[in-house]
Parts: sequence; structure tokens; C-alpha cells
Amino acid sequence: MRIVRLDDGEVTRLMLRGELDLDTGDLFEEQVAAALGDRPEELVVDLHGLTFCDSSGIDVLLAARETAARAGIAFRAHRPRGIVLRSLTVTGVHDLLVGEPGSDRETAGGRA
Amino acid sequence: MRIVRLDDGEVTRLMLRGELDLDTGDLFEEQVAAALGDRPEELVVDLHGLTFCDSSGIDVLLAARETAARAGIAFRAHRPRGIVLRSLTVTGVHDLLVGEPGSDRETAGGRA
Amino acid sequence: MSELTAHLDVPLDRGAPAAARRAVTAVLGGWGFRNADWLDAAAVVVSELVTNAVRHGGGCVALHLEAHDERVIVSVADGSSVVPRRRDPDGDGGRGIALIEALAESWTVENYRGGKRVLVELAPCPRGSAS
Amino acid sequence: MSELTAHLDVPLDRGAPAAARRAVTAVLGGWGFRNADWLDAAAVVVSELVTNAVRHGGGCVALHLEAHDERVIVSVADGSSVVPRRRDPDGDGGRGIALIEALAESWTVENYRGGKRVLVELAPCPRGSAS
Ligand SMILES: Nc1ncnc2c1ncn2[C@@H]1O[C@H](COP(=O)(O)OP(=O)(O)O)[C@@H](O)[C@H]1O
Ligand SMILES: Nc1ncnc2c1ncn2[C@@H]1O[C@H](COP(=O)(O)OP(=O)(O)O)[C@@H](O)[C@H]1O
Repeated sequence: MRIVRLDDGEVTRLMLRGELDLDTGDLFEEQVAAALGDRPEELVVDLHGLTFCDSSGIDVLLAARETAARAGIAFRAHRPRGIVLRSLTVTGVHDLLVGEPGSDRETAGGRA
Repeated sequence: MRIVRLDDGEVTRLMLRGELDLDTGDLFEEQVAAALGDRPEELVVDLHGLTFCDSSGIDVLLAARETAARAGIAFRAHRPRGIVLRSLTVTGVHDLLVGEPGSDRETAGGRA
Repeated sequence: MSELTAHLDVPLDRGAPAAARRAVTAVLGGWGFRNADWLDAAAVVVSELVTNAVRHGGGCVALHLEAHDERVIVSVADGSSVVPRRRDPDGDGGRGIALIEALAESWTVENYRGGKRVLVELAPCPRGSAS
Repeated sequence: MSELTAHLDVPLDRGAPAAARRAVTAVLGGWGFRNADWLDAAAVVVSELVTNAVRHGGGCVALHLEAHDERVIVSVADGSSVVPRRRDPDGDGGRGIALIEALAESWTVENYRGGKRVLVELAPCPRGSAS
């Protein structure tokens, strides 16, 4: 997995590419810690380039959300697709991570 | 494997991407037949995007060279690299297909 | 195809789930199972089984695949005799078996060489390679 | 790692060499063999063995992999008892065994279940993941 970080004013965006699992979860946690340490207003985790996410990936996504909440920083995952969308949905964490349907602003208007 | 064909005046260029083996050899043979049927002066098979070639791939490359020779059309493979270069070299067909070292004009001057 | 099997020893490290996923999808693809969504779901199941073996199991891990016509069973054996149990999900996990139950047909546990193995029957593979 | 094995039934079709290559490189990668050039050479060996089984062998094809520490042996069994022989290359082929001999350590043939299997010992894998 590779992570590209984009700092855009108050929003820090982590764009994930590849596969999030037991092996790559640490890299994600490090990047989340670093991003939150810089205290943006919002942390957005872009899942569009993620091709795989199992339950250990879901665990680190939920942990990131928790850590952000404790630091008072808004958190949002967005644009999961394919098997990642399916895994988040069937485990019931999709809305928690991505928000209610319609609140995923950047997908609402255009292509997902 | 995918093949992109570029017709550039007298030279027809087939650019191979992916893996040339028992399964994809037919596709290559069809494209070669079609290209030779249009009677260019030279047929260049660009191997730069090829990531794999076993002996059945070598067989169809040699057959393409034969067919071109019989049709009186110049033939040249070029820019093999990695394991493809190695397979062509150790089977002794590299110079036959690509030409003597130095004659692979497009690689001689710049990046391979 | 009538009955096909594959077996694979998996060293216990953090790269094991990814290696097992890649091997299994290559094998299943070679057996004619080409539906992309189905292969993705199979990869999740394999990943959960191997991840659990790495995290909670012990000893050597062996992965087994079998296809009887359309029926595909994947199993992962480890050296621990502790039986996995679905638990309430929390901040530390507990979603692996839930994910298997959601994506596959059924799962079961057998004693195996002093440890156990967890067998999962995958959902039937839709025909065709499109998703 | 001490001794690891993998086994894989390979249905005989034109996609078999590619499927076998992908499975074998995934398995070897998972066993810690990460050198890219070495994995590429292993893929060629597997491809030659499976292609020969599809073209000249018969019956069901089974691929076997074993690693004893640094020593890796790949074998492919088919249902024909005809023994492969290096032949003079011509316009129709004859480069498969030559390629195996150039890229691997050694090869040998054994009787196996009414047919035979061709075993190849791969060259030792250089350490490190770089090529
Ligand atoms: N291979 C295994 N060996 C022993 N215990 C296991 C194994 N797999 C799962 N378990 C047990 O079952 C529980 C539920 O597994 P799972 O749903 O995958 O959640 P998680 O692994 O995230 O805790 C685990 O917490 C563990 O106690
Ligand atoms: N699995 C096999 N079963 C029977 N004969 C084989 C097998 N593999 C190879 N051979 C024989 O050995 C010869 C040399 O094989 P090879 O060098 O791979 O060349 P090619 O397959 O291109 O003819 C083949 O032509 C064939 O007669």
C-alpha cells in the first residue's frame, strides 16, 4: 500500500492505494498519527485507490476515527469501492466511517 | 498481453505489453499476419513493455521473423529487457531477433 | 473440471495474508473461476483465515483449497486447538468472522493434527469473468 | 524457514502456464524469496514445465514446490510416461529445456503415478529484494 498526503488548508487528505491488511495497517497508523499531530481541522481518508481491505484494515480505519475524535479533529473516509465498499458495508461500519448516504459530498455530485 | 500497432510511413510497429506465452502467442501471430498483409517496408516488434517471454514466446517471435523474410519485409525486434532480454540471450536468439549489439538503433543513443 | 486441490504451507508473518491471497486468487483463476467480484470476496475470506492464524493460532499454518465442480472450500490449519468464536465487534476487532459469514456460504472447524483447521465454503461463483 | 511445500492441480489449458506462474511466484514470495530477477527466472522454469505438460504430456497435471532452506525444487507431473529430451532447436521449438538448463541448477525426471514428473532445482536465490 502507498499513501499520498495532501495538505489543503484546514483539510489533510490521505490517499490510500493498494491493499490495507495486517501488513500495511502500521503504515496507515503512522501516517494518521503524523497527520493528526499537525492538527488539521479535518482528516479525510480517500479510499478510492484501495483495492483490498479486510477486518484488520477496518480495525485501523475505526481506530483512526477514534483517535481523531479524541483529538477533536473531524474525520471522514470516503469513496470506497468494489470489495472495499462491500467489506465496509457488510460489517456495518460504512456509515460510521463514510457518513450517511448523501453526506459523502465529493461523490454525491459526480462519478464515484 | 496487449498489442498496440503504430503505422508510421513504411514502418509498422507492434508494441507488446504484458506476457508472451502459450496463451497469448496466437494474438501476436494474428497481429503479425495482419501487419505483414499491409506490406510495410519494415515490421518492428517493440518488446519494451513485455514482462515475460518463455520458449513458446520465442517460437512465435522467430516464426514472425521467418514469415516477414519470406514476404520480403524487413523485421526487427527491439528493446527487450529484464527476464525477456535474459531469455532471448541465453537461448542464443537475441542477435537474430534484435540484431548485433549496436544495431538496435533506438536504444543505442538513449535510455533503453 | 471435477475435483481439484491445492495445498500451501504459509510461514507465519505479517506478509502471510497478502501472500496467501495472491496465491489463492492465482490458483482459483487458473481453475476457471474468473469472476472478479467473487475472487475479491475469496481473497477477503483467505485474508481473514490467515490473519487469524497469525494472530491467534500458532505453529505452522497450512492452507488448503478444493474445488468440487462449482463448490469451493478453503481451509486454514494452525497449531492451536483453540476454536474461533464470533465475538461482539469492538475497537480492537471482532469483525473477521462476521466478514467471512457475510461473504461466504458457511464455516466450520475441525480438529487437525493436534491443532485445528477452519474450513469455509465459498459462495457459488457466478459464471463469466465480468463483475 | 526449514521445509515448506506447496501442491497445486493444474487443469490442462492454454491459460495453465500463466496461472501456474502467478501461483508459484505468489507462494515463493510468501516464503521469503523476494529477489525479483530470481522470481522472474523461476516463472520461466514453471512456464516451460507446464507448457510442456500441456503440449506433450497428458492426463492431469500437478505442480509441486518445495523449499528446504535455500534450496527450491519445482516439479510438474503429467500422465504421459514419455521422458522429455533436449532436442536441437528449430523453427518449431526445442528451446524449453535449453531455457530451463540456462536458468536453473539442474533437472531430472522421475516415474510418478503411471506418468512422470520433471523436477527442476532452481538456482540459489540471491538475498535481498533488489534485482
Ligand atoms: N485461528 C484461530 N485460533 C484461535 N482463535 C481464533 C482463531 N481465529 C479466531 N479466533 C478467535 O475468534 C475471535 C474472533 O475472530 P475474528 O472475528 O476474526 O475477530 P478478531 O480476530 O479481530 O478478534 C478472535 O478474537 C479469537 O479469539
Ligand atoms: N512433459 C513432457 N512429456 C512428454 N514429452 C516432453 C515433455 N516435455 C518435453 N517433452 C519432449 O522433449 C522435447 C523438448 O522439449 P522443449 O525443449 O521444451 O522443446 P519444445 O517443447 O519446444 O519442443 C519436446 O519436443 C518433447 O518431445
